[in-house]
Amino acid sequence: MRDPIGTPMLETINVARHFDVSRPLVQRVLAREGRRSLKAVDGISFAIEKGTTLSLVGESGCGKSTVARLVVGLYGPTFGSVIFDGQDLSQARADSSQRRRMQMIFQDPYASLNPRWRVRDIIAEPIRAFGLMKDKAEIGAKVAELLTQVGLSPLDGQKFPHEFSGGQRQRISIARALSSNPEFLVCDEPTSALDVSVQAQILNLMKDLQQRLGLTYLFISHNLAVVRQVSDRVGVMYLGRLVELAPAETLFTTARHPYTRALMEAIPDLEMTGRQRIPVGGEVPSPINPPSGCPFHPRCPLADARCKAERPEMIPARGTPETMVACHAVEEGRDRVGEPLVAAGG
Amino acid sequence: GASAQTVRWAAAGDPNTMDPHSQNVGTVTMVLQQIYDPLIHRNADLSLRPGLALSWTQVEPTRWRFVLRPGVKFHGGEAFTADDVVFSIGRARQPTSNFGIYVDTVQEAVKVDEFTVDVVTRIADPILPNKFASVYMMSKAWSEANGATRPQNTRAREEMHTTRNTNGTGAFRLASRENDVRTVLRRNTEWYGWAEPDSARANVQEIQFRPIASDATRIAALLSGEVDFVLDPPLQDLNRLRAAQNIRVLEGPEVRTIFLAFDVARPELQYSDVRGRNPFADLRVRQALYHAIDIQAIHRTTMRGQSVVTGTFFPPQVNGYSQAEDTRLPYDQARARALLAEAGYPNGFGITLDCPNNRYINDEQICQAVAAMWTRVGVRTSVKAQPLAPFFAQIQRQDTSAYLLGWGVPTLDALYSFQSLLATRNGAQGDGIWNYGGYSNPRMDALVERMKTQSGADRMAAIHEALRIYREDVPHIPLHHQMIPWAMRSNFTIPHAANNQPYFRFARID
Amino acid sequence: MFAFIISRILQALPVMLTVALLSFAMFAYVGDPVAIMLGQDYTVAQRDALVADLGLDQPFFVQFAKFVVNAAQGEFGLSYRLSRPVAQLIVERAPATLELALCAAFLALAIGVPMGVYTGLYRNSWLSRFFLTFSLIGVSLPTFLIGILLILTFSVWLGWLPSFGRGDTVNVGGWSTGLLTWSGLKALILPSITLGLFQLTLIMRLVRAEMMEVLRTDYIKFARARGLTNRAVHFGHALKNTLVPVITITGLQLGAIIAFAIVTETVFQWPGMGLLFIQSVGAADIPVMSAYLLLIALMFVTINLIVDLLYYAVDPRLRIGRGKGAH
Amino acid sequence: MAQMNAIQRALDSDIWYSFTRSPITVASAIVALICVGGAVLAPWIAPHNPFDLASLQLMDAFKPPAWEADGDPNYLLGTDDQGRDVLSAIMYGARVSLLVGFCAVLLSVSIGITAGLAAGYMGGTVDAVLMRIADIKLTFPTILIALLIDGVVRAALPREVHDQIALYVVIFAIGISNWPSFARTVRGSTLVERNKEYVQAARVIGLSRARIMVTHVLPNVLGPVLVIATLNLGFAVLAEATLSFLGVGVPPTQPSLGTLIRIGNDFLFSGEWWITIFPGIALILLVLSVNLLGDWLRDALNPKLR
Amino acid sequence: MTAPLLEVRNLRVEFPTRRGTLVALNDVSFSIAQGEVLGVVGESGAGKSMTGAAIIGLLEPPGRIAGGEILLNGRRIDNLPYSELRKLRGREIGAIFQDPLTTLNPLYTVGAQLIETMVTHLPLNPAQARAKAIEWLELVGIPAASQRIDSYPHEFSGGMRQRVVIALALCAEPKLIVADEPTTALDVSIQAQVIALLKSLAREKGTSMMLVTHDMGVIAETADRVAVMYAGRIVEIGAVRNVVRHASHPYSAGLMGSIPPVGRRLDRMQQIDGSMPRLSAIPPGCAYNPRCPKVFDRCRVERPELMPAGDSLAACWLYAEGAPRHA
Ligand SMILES: Nc1ncnc2c1ncn2[C@@H]1O[C@H](COP(=O)(O)OP(=O)(O)OP(=O)(O)O)[C@@H](O)[C@H]1O
Ligand SMILES: Nc1ncnc2c1ncn2[C@@H]1O[C@H](COP(=O)(O)OP(=O)(O)OP(=O)(O)O)[C@@H](O)[C@H]1O
Ligand SMILES: [Mg+2]
Ligand SMILES: [Mg+2]
Repeated sequence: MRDPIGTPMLETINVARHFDVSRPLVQRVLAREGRRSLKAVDGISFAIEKGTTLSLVGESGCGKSTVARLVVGLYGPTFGSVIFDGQDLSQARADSSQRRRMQMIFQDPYASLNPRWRVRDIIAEPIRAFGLMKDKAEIGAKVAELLTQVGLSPLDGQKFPHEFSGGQRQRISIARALSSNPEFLVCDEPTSALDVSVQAQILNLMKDLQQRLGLTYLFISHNLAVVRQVSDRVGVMYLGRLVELAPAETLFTTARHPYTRALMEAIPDLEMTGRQRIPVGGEVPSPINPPSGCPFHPRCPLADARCKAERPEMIPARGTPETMVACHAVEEGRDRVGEPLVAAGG
Repeated sequence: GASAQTVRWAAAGDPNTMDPHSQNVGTVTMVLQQIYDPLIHRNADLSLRPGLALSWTQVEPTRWRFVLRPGVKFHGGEAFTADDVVFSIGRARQPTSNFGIYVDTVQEAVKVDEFTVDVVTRIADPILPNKFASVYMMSKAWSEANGATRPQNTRAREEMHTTRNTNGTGAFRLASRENDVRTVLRRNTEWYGWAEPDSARANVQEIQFRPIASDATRIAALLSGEVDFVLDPPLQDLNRLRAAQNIRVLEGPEVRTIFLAFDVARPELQYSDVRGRNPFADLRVRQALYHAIDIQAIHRTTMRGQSVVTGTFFPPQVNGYSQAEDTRLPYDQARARALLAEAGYPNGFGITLDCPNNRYINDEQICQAVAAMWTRVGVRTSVKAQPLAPFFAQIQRQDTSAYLLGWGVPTLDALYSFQSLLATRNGAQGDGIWNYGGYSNPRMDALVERMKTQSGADRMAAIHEALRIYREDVPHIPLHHQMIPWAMRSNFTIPHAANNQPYFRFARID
Repeated sequence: MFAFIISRILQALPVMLTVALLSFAMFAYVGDPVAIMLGQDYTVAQRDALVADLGLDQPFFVQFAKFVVNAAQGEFGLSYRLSRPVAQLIVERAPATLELALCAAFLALAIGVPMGVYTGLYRNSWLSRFFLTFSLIGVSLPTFLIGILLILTFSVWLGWLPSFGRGDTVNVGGWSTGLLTWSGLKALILPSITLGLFQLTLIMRLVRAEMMEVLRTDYIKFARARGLTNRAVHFGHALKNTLVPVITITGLQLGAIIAFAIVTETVFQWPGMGLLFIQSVGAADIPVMSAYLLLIALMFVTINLIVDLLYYAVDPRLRIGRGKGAH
Repeated sequence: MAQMNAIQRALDSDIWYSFTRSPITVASAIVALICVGGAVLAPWIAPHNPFDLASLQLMDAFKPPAWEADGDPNYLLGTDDQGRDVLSAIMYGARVSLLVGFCAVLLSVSIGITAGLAAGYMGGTVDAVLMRIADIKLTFPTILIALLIDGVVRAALPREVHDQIALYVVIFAIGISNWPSFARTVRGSTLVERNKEYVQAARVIGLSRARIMVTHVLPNVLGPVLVIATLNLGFAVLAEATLSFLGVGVPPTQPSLGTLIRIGNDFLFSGEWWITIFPGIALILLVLSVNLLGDWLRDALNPKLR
Repeated sequence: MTAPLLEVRNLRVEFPTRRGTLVALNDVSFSIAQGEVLGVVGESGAGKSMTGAAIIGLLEPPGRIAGGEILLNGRRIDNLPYSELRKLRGREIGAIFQDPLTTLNPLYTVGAQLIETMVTHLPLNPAQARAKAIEWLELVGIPAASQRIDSYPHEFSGGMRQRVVIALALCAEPKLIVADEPTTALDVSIQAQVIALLKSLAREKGTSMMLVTHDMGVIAETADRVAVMYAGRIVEIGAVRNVVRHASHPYSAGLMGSIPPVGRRLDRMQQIDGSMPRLSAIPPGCAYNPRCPKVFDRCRVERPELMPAGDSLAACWLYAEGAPRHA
């Protein structure tokens, strides 16, 4: 069951990552318990077309970062596979000419730069690692160019990361990611630590780069407003699974999955000052003991017996076929009853 | 509590057993000789006097007769009789005994009557009484009752009753004992000797012995009044002790001689830069090294006057000593260089001197001083100093080129030294067992054989000839006899003894 | 909890076994017991007999296996030097060392922790600087010199404290303690200071560093923002959070204190295991040495376990398994 | 020109600034410089050569310092029991001590860092095994380790060679006996650092584990190492003295600072205090200044504290 | 309008550093009325947290208040001695920090922390405090509060922890709460819960609040008035509707423009070019002038004070008399 799009830059096929969180052997034996695994990502399939942006949204802990790490190869998949430009990722990672085509921007602008390195060395590191250039002057020129490209001064290369603001640091890590001329960038919540004006700068920069260099992005965020600005397609994750995958505009106008709709409700709205938001009720369940059937059913207003027992598959949604959704209620048409479909704005 | 008549006594080492025939070392006997009596006692000047035997005579060349003192009781109440003597001599001859040298000539001990014992020797042994002054008498009945009929030894792999319990006839009885902490002795009021004139004033009721291994701490304890008597004060602290109020220092020589010995046997030295020959095999080299030593400087500075410079290898207390042979080669650096050049080493050579660093008084310092002196005449010497355990292990493997050794003579007879140190190593009992330099001189061996059997003037002549050879052939470079100062609080009096044994039966505290 | 203890004990086994192997192996080199036991006079035959008696002629691993089997039963044989069962000797000596070690550790903690807190709170006060510098002087002098200087001052000059030994001891259920007599307590003072000085410095510096770290955290700021008193903030909140590393180091150091009491015990003629050990080294008394080392290893393992249990007491985060995905 | 720039930058740097701002640090730097300088230059500036046995005169032994009543102006700080000039002996002895101290600390730091990084970064079995080895090591007193190594070396090598490498044996013994404290510290910090995103960034680039550990993690875990290292320097110097007493290590004719103190210790009660006090002061100054420098450097290298 | 609860006048906060003194806050004045919520927004590093810290007296050294005054209920509190100030904290002014994970002491149960705070400030004995603590936990919406009170912080999820923090800040019933980014660390759904909670509590108890956040949505929902900060100054302050919809100051306008709209997709988001000057290099005149699209000569030389601009106050020469073009 593939995502119906053109030439994918990246494709994941039923990829999963489980973490072994069981206690050490001796204790386990003594306490007579089995292994325990945390299914951080449990079978996810999506594809990203060249030159486009796919966003993943979802609550904290639903597995977004784990997907990002699977995609760049920081974690190996427990099962399933990741295909990068037609090649299996494990092979691509082994090949440095492929490896350089994929880079990542991290969430925390403070932790993602080595505090003891000068900025110019941080940026030049991929160049050196991939042996893209040998000549010192050449590297220096490239670093200066990159710094300028992300809106910093070439002179800033002298400095250490702690001398920069959060936004500037995030630019530095973008410059680092760009230095190996990648074609695919994974951005794991690149702006969540930043204020709106800096966030706007970063997002614009990313868009510019996409336009100029034709970059492909996997963008991760829990901020739906931001996601709307950057994405072509959006995937909604819940407890290690995709529950909805749709073109951005469709999603924001016609969210289908009850969880997506709840998320939309929770977006703070500038225009409606004083309005009471409706939070998603209930607590996030533990990924170690996920609920049976549809993992969202304990919090879902539409849940019925089938939802408790049977796990829904991702299928084109009735009514909006460009949307893939994993929900029995949508499949059965129970979701339209009594609820406005248009989530926000419009 | 420290009553007026309690002596608190400290020394570096603790006796490691209470068995009187097991360990022949000073730290053991210094305590045990208070508890056990031999047949023959020594006076403070080491001369012999009646102990458990009232008299002894060599009735035949190979038979000595001992007449025992009647009416003596062991601390446990058993009466002392000839049976105990026969038993004790037999016990000292057991293989597990460390006191074999004192009974090596004994063939058997025979009970003549209840208070007379004959000792039959294999060969005529003129110095048997000297040896018997170190053989302690035990109760046969008690030993048998406690399964201690042979001396306790580590080889036995078991603990014996005698390791921690005593039953002697001596002036003091063991009251309590904790290894390395405290050993308490109490006066045996029934002891027969208290009436004798030199013990009449003795009044020690209790002896608290505390081992203190660290020199500085031992002295501190004396200075702070925590102990009354220190057997082995470090030399460098004597001046301070002498200057302190209430503290007295007794000085006296010990029967122990410090000397340097060489590997003279190997064709090539192990630890030297000389290739293909052994310089120490050449008499001139040994003489040169002898000449190079400024013994007066060592005496004055390193030993702080607490040594008796010597040219031979046992002191006057030892039977066979000869003043005439006790002369040194003079300190003469020029002569030393000349001799070295003559021997073919105009530029000297390099050697390593092995040295213990916690066995003899200032041993390491002496080695360093000697090394400096030798280096000055061209024999570049490096010192390798180690604690006694590894040091002895090493030299006993003959894994050495030159070493420093100190030699005591418990029998106070010259044979003991000649046999152990200078006889050729031939595997026979006792011959050359401490001759790690491999010195071998047929004439010397012949003389040693004569010493073993002859007596009277012949024997003396043999000893004197051997001493002359020692002086001329320079198998060792003798340095000095050790002095053993004792320090005590001034209200305590005890006669100094050259065997480093405090005789509390002569001691008095005011 | 039980499971935890069991698992720690299982982990400790290989450690103990390796220590046994190493301690056993090293004694092949520290000296020749035969030479020492024989004394001045012996024949070659006597020597060989002794070697055979001691089992020193058997293959290494046979000797080792015997050693381990015996050791597991608390059977270390007879001391070569004292001809007494090693286990008995150790039992006699252990109380002295343990009391000294605990006292030194207590001293190091009782002084080191407050000093560390103070220097952490008032980083730049001259008193802090003084503490920091002065404690360094303490660690840059050899233990034996410190011991002697203390004796010189307090025993010889002032005559206040004894210069050696344990004073009077009382036997309480097989444990001879010096803590219950006046002279025993007095005798404990100088050795504990000597032994504890290095640890004191270490703990002080450690607490200081941790305090400085903890004081920067948000929860301290928040505690202040809640208007808690200084005392509550510094001792209730800050200090308690420094405890985990302090416990670790103190635990490790307690092992070290016991292991390194050797010098202190020698200087003060303290009748503990260290003194026994150093005298055994001098006499190449292998059974005592190996038993001592094994005991130290055992002590270490025990301390590690206690440290881990203390963690549990101090830090609730460790009480549950790693299961809960902390984010 | 470039040099000028470098110097200017160095003088302008925060480290230099924090250095000049702290009088204690400047003082300790000067003291450390004097100690190290005195030691390194000893053969040229020391008034005597105490290691040259031929120049020693026993007659000169126990001379008090020059300012005392029977002092000899030739021997500023007096002489010891062998007639060695105490001042020169301190300078020469410091050479030995510093060599042993620095090399031993360097060795334990290298082993400790390697083990700590590996254990912390790789985790799992590597971690468990390395930390157990550290546990085992911790149960052995340094002295015994040294005896063991010495025994092995002695058994394996002919004695001449052994004598020549005695010093290295000591360095090795002290060095390997101290590594666990470094390993533990480094491991602890590594566990924290390896989860930071800059390490993951490096992994995304595809750098090898070794390279990440060395270039990324290492610089960030060095701070505490520095402090323990400086504390350990004193410890190593003292351990050397104990070992030379046990016959492992440098011969007594070439006494180190620690050996001088140990020898002098015997003369504390007899009034010849200078034999131990002056080397003691030298050692205190050395250890103290190095430690204070270590403290300062740790703070100065931490950008958060600037 | 009644007399304000909090009044800040010309507050100036400085950091003495090696290269001269940094002025982190310069001439900041505002007031908060009883029951009012003042939102504070602005670029990272603008001084928002600093303002909050100055009010509760928790500036991190070497930062210090170098000028101006802070009045609470008409009483000056910026120059109070430490012990006095401490009594105010928690009791009069509560604080909530950004990260719920790090603001709770991990070693104490949430109950202990609540009780400690209440016992410090209110005349309650521990048993009463415990009962109240349970009440508070219920109030902030912790289910089964009487059981959860003995849980440790790590046993709560992020959202619950932040509620505990809120309970802690409120439990001594302060009149003013300084909330520094209380929801930044939370994800959207929980963020909504927390904001709703804060709002309702403030309304019920009549508590005033200073709410620092990056999230304009939160401000819009929660605040009555909003202050916009830039480079250590307040550049605009006014009612939320006015500032959000029709910001007067060009920076505020730029900031509001940068908010990504949820309702539609922009080709390119509006952004302010350049970045805020570092504190050590604040340009003369208006600090915003290098980035300002409407800059004119006066902006480069003279520093504007807050002046009326529409319904708000703005520090911008555009609103002074004689400005070239009116906004
Ligand atoms: N290395 C790991 N070992 C064990 N569990 C892990 C590991 N990494 C992540 N997890 C768990 O996997 C789940 C998903 O984590 P992930 O970091 O992917 O979430 P996320 O969606 O990125 O959340 P956030 O928005 O907070 O960053 C979480 O429950 C987390 O605790
Ligand atoms: N210790 C310090 N030394 C020097 N400057 C400091 C120090 N602490 C903070 N500053 C500066 O003070 C200014 C105000 O910081 P503050 O934390 O108030 O910013 P903020 O507006 O809260 O930013 P954010 O949104 O990132 O939290 C910043 O520019 C910061 O760089
Ligand atoms: Mg994440
Ligand atoms: Mg802030």
